[in-house]
Amino acid sequence: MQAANLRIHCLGILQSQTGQAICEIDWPQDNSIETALAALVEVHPSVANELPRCACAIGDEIVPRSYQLQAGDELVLLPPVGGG
Amino acid sequence: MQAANLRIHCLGILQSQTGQAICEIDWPQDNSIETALAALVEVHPSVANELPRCACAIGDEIVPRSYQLQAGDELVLLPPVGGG
Amino acid sequence: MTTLSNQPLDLDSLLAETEDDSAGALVVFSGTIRNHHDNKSVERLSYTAYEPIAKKAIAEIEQEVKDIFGVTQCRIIHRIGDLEIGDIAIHCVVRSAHRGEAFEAAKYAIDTTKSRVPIWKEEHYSDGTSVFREGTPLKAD
Amino acid sequence: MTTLSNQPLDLDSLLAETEDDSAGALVVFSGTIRNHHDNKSVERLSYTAYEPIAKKAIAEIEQEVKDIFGVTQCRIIHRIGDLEIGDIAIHCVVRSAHRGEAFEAAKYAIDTTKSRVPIWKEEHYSDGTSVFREGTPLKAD
Repeated sequence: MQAANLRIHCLGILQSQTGQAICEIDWPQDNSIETALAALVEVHPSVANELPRCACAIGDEIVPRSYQLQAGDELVLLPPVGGG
Repeated sequence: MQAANLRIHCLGILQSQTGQAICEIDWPQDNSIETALAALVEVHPSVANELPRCACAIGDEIVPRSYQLQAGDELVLLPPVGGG
Repeated sequence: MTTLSNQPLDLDSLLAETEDDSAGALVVFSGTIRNHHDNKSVERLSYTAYEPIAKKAIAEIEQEVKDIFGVTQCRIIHRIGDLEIGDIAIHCVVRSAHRGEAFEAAKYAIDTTKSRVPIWKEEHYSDGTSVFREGTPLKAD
Repeated sequence: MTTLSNQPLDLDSLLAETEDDSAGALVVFSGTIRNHHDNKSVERLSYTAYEPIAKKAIAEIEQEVKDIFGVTQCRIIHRIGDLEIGDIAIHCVVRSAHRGEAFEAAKYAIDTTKSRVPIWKEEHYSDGTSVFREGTPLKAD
């Protein structure tokens, strides 16, 4: 597991802040989303303000930050929404 | 004046109750709408229940029952409305 | 601008008439002929109007809706004549900057049209009977 | 049934999809791109979505609207991609027997779509700047 990278999908304003639709970071040793987000902030400090208001999703499910990442998961970050 | 007839336009349910779109009655001697309506009930008793809830109009104006009929006026009776 | 029509109503032309780049919200209410009323099976409806006052009243309501709710556009058109199930009897179109007042305004437009415009509907049932629907008495001004 | 589209939205097809002889009331809400926001002149908008959840969320809202308000039909479609002034970003269509619940339901449909569907809008202004509009945080279930 630890050898792999974690792909993080940055949507909406996060994409414009990171300049990337997908950021890759080292797979968090404790499989936790919190650790992954901390690592993302180190690479892209600009997202620090937005992250607390973002929801996390895996596939088509929103997951709590306590969710333990599984092999093959890609983390999707959903900033506050506002269509219409 | 008294020689003329008063034309009364019966709309909606009044037309179906009187069987006529326009009823003619003798011009009311006192030029009053109330007198005209009483005369209409004598010819068409079926409208008696509906008349108290009808509005009266002359041309494109709704007029109170106290309105004094003028030469050339045709009285329009508007039962309770409900389009849509 | 047409407020009464004896032809099928066309929503697209009303939308085109009210186009407005400052308005982000559009609310449309349409009344269609439904196949039942009070558990009776409805076959068709006949709408009649006293046109001189009906046209004036609808124009007044359109203006009133704009004045009261501050919406930029309000158009109302009512069909008269014989209508079948599914036919459209009325369109109310409201446009405004924001959606809150657009909903309020459209609701006011249809409520007020039903209670202040001299239009009557006679419902024809499948059993051959027909009834004029109970209405709201008009008030002298 | 289409809930997200990168093509111009077509109200007629949504009206046809929801045809219902038992429904006398139709309420449509449409959101269009307006030419200003907070006194800034808007040139165009880009809408993006996270499609796997956006499609699911819209379908859930449609069902929820029918369950809560007892309306017979609810359809929502949202456009994504680059939109110009006057373009339609969303249609919400509700049909029901009576108009009261149709208005309530349509308002709920648009309010809920704005706050629960992962769609974002970036406003591009005439001065060359652009801003992601402030939104509502999604909650974990």
